[in-house]
Amino acid sequence: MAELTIGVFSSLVGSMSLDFSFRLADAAMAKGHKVNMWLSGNAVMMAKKGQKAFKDYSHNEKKMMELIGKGMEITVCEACAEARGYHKEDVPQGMKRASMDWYLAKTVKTDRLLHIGGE
Amino acid sequence: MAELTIGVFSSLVGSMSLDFSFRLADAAMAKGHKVNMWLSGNAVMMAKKGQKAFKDYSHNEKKMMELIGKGMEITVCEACAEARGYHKEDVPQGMKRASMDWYLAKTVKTDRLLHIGGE
Amino acid sequence: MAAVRLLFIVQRPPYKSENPRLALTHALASQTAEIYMDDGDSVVPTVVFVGDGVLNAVKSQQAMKTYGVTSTESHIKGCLMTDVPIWVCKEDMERLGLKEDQIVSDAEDMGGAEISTKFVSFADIQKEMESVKHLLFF
Amino acid sequence: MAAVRLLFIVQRPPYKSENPRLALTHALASQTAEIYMDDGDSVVPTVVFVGDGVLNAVKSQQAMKTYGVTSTESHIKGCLMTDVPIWVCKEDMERLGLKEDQIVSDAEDMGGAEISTKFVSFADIQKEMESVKHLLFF
Amino acid sequence: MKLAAFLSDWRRTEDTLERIKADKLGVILVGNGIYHAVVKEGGKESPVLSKAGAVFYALSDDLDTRGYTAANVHSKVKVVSYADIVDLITNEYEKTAWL
Amino acid sequence: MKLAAFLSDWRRTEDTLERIKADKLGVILVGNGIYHAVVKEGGKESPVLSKAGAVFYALSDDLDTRGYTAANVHSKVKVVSYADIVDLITNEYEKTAWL
Repeated sequence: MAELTIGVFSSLVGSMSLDFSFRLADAAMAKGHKVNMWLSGNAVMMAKKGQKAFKDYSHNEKKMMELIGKGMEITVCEACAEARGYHKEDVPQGMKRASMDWYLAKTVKTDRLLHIGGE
Repeated sequence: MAELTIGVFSSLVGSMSLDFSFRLADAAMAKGHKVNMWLSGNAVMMAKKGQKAFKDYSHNEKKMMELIGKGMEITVCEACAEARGYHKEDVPQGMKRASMDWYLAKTVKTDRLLHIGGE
Repeated sequence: MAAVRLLFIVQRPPYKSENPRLALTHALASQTAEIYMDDGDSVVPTVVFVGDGVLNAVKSQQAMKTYGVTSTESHIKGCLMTDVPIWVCKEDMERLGLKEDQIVSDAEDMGGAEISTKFVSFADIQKEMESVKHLLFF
Repeated sequence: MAAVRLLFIVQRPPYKSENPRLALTHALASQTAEIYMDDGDSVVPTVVFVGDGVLNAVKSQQAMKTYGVTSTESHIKGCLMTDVPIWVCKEDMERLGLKEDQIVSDAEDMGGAEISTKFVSFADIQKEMESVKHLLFF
Repeated sequence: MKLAAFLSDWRRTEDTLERIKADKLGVILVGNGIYHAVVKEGGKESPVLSKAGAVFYALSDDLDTRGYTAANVHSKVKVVSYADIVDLITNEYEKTAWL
Repeated sequence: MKLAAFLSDWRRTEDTLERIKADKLGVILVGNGIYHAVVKEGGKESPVLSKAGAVFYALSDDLDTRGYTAANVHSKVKVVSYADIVDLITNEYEKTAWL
């Protein structure tokens, strides 16, 4: 089994790259792989709990919580979050906030890195 | 003096279209024009107070509060905000939350509409 | 007392951005905007798909099944159901190899709509851009 | 115990997106990532500007004066100060009409750096893409 | 119609500007749109600048931000401030289009 | 190198794919990238599909989302699921590039 690290920089509603990332993570974990996820840039929009699940908008909080429950490690960029007014008390349970060095460190042992660095 | 309505759909950090919008609003008000602003899509990121003013990130909260103080009307899309987990208690003082009909209604009397409908 | 005409112009494909969908929901809001207006005032929207924007109007979008999100197709039908005109540029359809039967044209599965999609040339869109009060590009 | 090499590849112009800047701040974080790693492990980054990405490296950016935001130029200098290699693609500079003296090449105003910007061909970048462990495109 | 069209991108993904007609057309280059005023790709000026009958403007703050000045700007393009843009859209043009 | 390159855009703003070389190259069309597999602009197939030596994949969920099915897809392109993509990047390719 492999270790896959996904880095995402896309907004919650928009390009659907975040939807893609959570679905890919789900498929990888279903095959027994270990998955780490790093959210930076506009992807830190996941670091605000209590997102309403309207049908008109991408909604990933539920899927994310499931994957965390199954052992996915997920960390968001702390500075990117604070710049958007997201504080510690906003963080969904099981998500970590850290500096970019968390992500850099993950690249050492991970077998594959999928870095989604565009919107 | 004219009435200018600006509709913006761009994220807080990213394209800098929000920075552009607040500066244009500032310049218009300095000339005595009335300005209304509608924030929808990712631009509802302005509807979360307490954004840290890091030098590495666009920061518009201070400028926005100044313009509100000088009489700018500003309203954000309520559903777009809730989908992102922004609730009533997050709203900066003087900002309204409403449905899109607020914006549509403004187009009747406004002399000019600048609709920034891209990221 | 005024009826103000607005043109919503969608130039980009769906799903890469939320904005094409927001064009439709904003146009639809014209129906309920009276509460903020003076008596007798109203807004009259038209939604136009041009350039790559015509890809928004391709039929059989399964966004709800795949990602749990309302499709742009459903929003187009919602507009047709409430008499918001939907126009699709013929030249761009031809350029992208799209036939009329591939395009969302009515809302029969939603109980039927009074109006159906109009296939127009860019010259018609140009005329509309000239005659409306405000342009909203997405 | 491993020194893992990473290539940060910036292909798009600055300021339209936060991401080119985040490429630089992420590369810089390699300096402090040891706290999360096993003894002896390390990451060794290189930042490459290719395509329209070379516009990120144009000198005299006034983003702090105009918008109160740290310029991409400052971040490039920050990398040079801490020995993070900065490469700029020569072919793309030529295509966009940029001369070497228009490009951020050192950090003298910040007290000087050990290293300076390298002007490389795409063939060099290709070789680097082949030899690193992971690619990070922005 | 008298139209002020804003361009904020360098690599454009629409061709609306090429197709649109206006009796009076102002093209206002903002954000990364300013690259149309200062970069000659392959030695050639941006195709945007060949739009017939248009008057061109570039926002000085957005030039400065990206390391360019009025001295770099194509002779067809007038450098303007935010205050100038306010005057353009309120006095010179009747409609706006952010493409 | 064995590279899996993801394309998520229809109107691309980079030319990296054209320039990059790989001993083994997979191009995975996701998001709006799927239009390269189904749209023939002006009757011609997307230039992306002419990348020499590449193998092409398109994500079925992203085809379905946009109103297309496997029947619409260019014969060069294989339709894949999320699970297939996991296998591709863990077994078939060593590095990934999201362009």
